Amino acid sequence: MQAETVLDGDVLVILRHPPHGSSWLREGLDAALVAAAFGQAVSLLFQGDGVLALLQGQGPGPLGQKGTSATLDMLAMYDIESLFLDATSLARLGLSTDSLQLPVSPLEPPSIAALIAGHRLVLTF
Amino acid sequence: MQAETVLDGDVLVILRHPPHGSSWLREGLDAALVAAAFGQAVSLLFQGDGVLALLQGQGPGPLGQKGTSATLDMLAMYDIESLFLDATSLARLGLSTDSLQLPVSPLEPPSIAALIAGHRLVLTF
Amino acid sequence: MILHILNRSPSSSLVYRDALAGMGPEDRLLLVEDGVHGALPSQVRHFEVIGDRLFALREDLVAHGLDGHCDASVQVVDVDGFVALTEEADKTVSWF
Amino acid sequence: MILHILNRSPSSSLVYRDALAGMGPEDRLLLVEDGVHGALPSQVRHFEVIGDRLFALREDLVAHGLDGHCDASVQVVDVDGFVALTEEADKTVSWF
Amino acid sequence: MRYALLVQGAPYSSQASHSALRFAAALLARGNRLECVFFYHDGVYNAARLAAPPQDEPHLVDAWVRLNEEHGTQLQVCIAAALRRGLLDEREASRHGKSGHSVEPPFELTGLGQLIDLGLGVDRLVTFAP
Amino acid sequence: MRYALLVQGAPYSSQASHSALRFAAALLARGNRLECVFFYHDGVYNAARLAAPPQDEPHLVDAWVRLNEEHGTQLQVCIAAALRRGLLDEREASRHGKSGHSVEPPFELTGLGQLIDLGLGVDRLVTFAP
Repeated sequence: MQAETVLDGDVLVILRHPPHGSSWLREGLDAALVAAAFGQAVSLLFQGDGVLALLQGQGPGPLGQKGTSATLDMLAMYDIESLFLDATSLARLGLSTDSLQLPVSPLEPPSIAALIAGHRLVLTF
Repeated sequence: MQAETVLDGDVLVILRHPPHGSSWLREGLDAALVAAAFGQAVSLLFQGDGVLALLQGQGPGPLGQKGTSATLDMLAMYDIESLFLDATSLARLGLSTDSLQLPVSPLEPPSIAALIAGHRLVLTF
Repeated sequence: MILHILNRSPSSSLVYRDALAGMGPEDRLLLVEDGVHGALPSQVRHFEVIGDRLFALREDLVAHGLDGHCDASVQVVDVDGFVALTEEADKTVSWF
Repeated sequence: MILHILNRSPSSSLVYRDALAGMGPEDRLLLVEDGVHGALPSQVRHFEVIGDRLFALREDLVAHGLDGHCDASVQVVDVDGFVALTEEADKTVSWF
Repeated sequence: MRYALLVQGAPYSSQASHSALRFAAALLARGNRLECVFFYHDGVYNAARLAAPPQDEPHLVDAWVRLNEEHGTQLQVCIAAALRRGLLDEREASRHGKSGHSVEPPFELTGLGQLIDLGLGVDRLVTFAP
Repeated sequence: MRYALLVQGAPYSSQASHSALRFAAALLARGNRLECVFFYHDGVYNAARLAAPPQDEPHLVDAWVRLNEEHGTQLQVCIAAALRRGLLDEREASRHGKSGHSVEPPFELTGLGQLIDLGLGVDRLVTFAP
């Protein structure tokens, strides 16, 4: 974690679900994009199996539908640059940040609590 | 487990969800009742948090809706008398068969597999 | 203080780990719906790091027949108390 | 032989324990949808009791970007192979 | 205090709607105000106007409507989540060339931006999920 | 072999419908027959005739209808689960005094007994749940 990591903002969206199996991830990302489009400072926290949303090399769904990988690439365009993940979740899955498609700051529990405390609105998906 | 426990039949309904939080338990019990009404030999297996469906003294839901406790009392009327539970699930919750509203045979894993193998149709809820 | 609300039991879902990771030292955790199974003596050990900041909703305990099975370390509140907890909190976070 | 189908990962749900309890010595377990996370090297230990009777659906592995992350002990089948497994089985049981 | 609720669970399938309605009654009884209930994810199914539950079960759609009539609580449904799931008001139905509609007032189809506005505008937002 | 599928997940919210359609195509390609898809629990939402997904997403209702047209697969919806959730065909809508309907052929509202008949009658029943 970089020393200068900023843990506050307006809206924090916590993404706990992986792509494809449910629409939670996509609907959570939609909420984040809309909040950013409305001019709010938005942060994302990937937690639990949600960290798998960040894996490189994801493909389309069973009926050819797009995954969320392309949406993640759009985050910078919406000025969503505060991207965090729960380091414990990633470690439990035996993965490292090297296999992720975006630069995301790993956080330990005290910082996760600070992140949640530092945002006016917290939405979990 | 009684020595004479019969582990086969036509339809086995596995109930893995507790009452109230979702409609899985109720919809699973409905499937069991319908199968019995159609003359099939029906068995029930309570597993995971589904064993909590058997607890004595359950109340109505948040808006006064009936729970599933009354439905359990109707099972005998439908000739559903092969009632089993996963003994490991019950033990994990720290409960014993004394706190249950119905006599149900506890099964260990080899018998659970035999129960599943012994039914033509297995539905999980 | 933030009120965290959990509706899944540690006996079936691991989401409680993420909820605990998100809790600050003053935060409170309320068990509701199927989450009240976490108040069973066999399950409360999963929440021991938060000590006496663990609550459970009485109406859901009663609905599940768990009224008499609840661990003594859990603070039981009714739905009026649930609202009071949200009034006292700066905000709420739901885990599911 | 019965084909058991699991669509939840042991990293978030404990339903895999019930599925394993229901498996006979010849039964097979197929991981599908989010369940394919169970094929990660960090997760397969949860399934070690069933040895080489663990399968995972290729299309879902690919969709999740897990194609190169799958443990060597897991037999990967495509959806045609999924159908073949159901043809060979006496019946199927889905766990979720 | 001014509250809003976010409901993400389908009625009947999950307890989310029941819990939210119980919470709504309790917060009103304590003298708070409930500005709005926002329906997202499978929560949008709460707006299905044709719901016909058995008579001995709570009628959730009616319970939401009563909340609107008695307390002025707005019932806002995320339009993107609703269209995918077949929940269209008259306007959307005609825009999509479909005959008939499945959502009617006081439920309003609205953008997700409303959820963000609400979440930042009220004193407390409480989420009820499946 | 003769197959039937049991779909218990809502479209768009869960992968169940997508997985079931993919499996259906694969079993047919292997020369099997798909007698019926039975929709129960939140799976009944697959029958919502007004579903209007974005154009770049699969249209699940249409995909089910095609399965019926091209392979004669019956699309049966549990009537008790459907009524609670606001899914009524013309007959049920008029029986319940509602104007409009949300389910139309080839989807048929039917009793849960059909699921049991199917499960015992076909060679393989495969469940796709959320």
